[in-house]
Amino acid sequence: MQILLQEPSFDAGALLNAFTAGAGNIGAVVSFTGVVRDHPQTPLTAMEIEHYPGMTERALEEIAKSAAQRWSLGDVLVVHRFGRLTPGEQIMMVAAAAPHRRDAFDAADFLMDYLKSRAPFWKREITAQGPQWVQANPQDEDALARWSKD
Amino acid sequence: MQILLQEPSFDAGALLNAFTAGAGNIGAVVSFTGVVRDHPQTPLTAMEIEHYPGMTERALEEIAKSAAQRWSLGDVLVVHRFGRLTPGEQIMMVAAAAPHRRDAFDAADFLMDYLKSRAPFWKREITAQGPQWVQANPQDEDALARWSKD
Amino acid sequence: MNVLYFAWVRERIGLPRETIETSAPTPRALIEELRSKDPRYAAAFADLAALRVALDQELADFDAPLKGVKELAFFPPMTGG
Amino acid sequence: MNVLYFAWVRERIGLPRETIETSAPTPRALIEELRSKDPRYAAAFADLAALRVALDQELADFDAPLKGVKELAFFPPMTGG
Repeated sequence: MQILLQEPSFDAGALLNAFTAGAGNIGAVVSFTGVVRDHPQTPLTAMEIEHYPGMTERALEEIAKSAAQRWSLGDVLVVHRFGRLTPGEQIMMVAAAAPHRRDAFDAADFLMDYLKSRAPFWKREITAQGPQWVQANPQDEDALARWSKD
Repeated sequence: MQILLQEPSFDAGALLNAFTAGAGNIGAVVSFTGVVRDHPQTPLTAMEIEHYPGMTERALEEIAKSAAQRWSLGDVLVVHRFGRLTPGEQIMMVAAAAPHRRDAFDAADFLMDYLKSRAPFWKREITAQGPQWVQANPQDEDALARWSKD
Repeated sequence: MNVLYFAWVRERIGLPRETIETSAPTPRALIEELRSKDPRYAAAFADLAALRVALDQELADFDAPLKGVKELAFFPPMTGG
Repeated sequence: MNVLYFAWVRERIGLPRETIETSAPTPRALIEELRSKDPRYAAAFADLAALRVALDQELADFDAPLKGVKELAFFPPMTGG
């Protein structure tokens, strides 16, 4: 299990290769990378990510552990940045390695759903119109319900 | 849309980075990498992948196009090897880039399901007990049904 | 008790953290106490549905007991990923 | 017509490809013709449920018309990915 919480950028490809090489005798690796998307209308100057030092690390570890308990996985990777990012920069990444492909897909999907709504990060978008906190999407909360008792 | 059909190994990390950089204004990239898994009981000497030159390229393109028609995607990548591979080697990779994460996940999942059962590859496992053709898994055929009319 | 604020809760209150002496039994009671103390708190805590609370770095309910808690944090729904 | 064989179909027939002159209207009819010709074909085509057919590099039905087809391939269910 690897958790990285950091301000600097990361190299998703290098992390994916190291993760795959280190995951043991597995058949499938699924990765998700989140990228700062520009706005079509009001161009985004920056995306600022605030977090809760201490709680963030605990939340990321708990989320990764839950995935590892729920599916048969070779390894789990969670990377999340904070600070000021510009459009096109990579915000975060998760990866799940498993003997079987369904487990790798579901675990990565689960990690993303939990990161969205249960890890203490708050995004603020900076445009020419000033800063604006990103509002939580009710669909993200609904997405979590998929993982309870099925 | 990028399709690679090749005998030599590929660098999944380098492909992921180039794919993400080239996908335009997207927010999410999901990748899947398939790895030759060793057997716990009878160790695998090699995995041989036979394919149907000509039809394979067409099938890979059709599968990638179907995904691009079905979801709002920035780009699609499909990489598949043939020939003789050893345990731990990477067989294939797909990636989907999209503005939104659900589309990227679903497209990658769809690409995998179609590659499993609709691209003309046949795997043969070589162990101390001799060569053995891998049998198609009925679950793989069932998985395809998920994508029809929903 | 150390009380931390994040995102727009921090901005409305104008502080990232403070030490509060309170005998409030729950986060809900503490919110009532603070609301009556200063309009900045009233503004930050206007809509409880838009607020989350963590006790000692674990998400908690507004009616969870504060007894023994060293660190409390108020913040909006999280937007990670 | 060029007829191609893959995987264990190729092994049982002992050839990767051959040119066949036939007036069979469908793959199913061609299979019957070949089965009666040689036990190697009978072995390869014993179980149609374990067989797939492609006409001009597109998956097809055993009852699809062969008229105009230049390349036909028989193979087991695919195991890609």
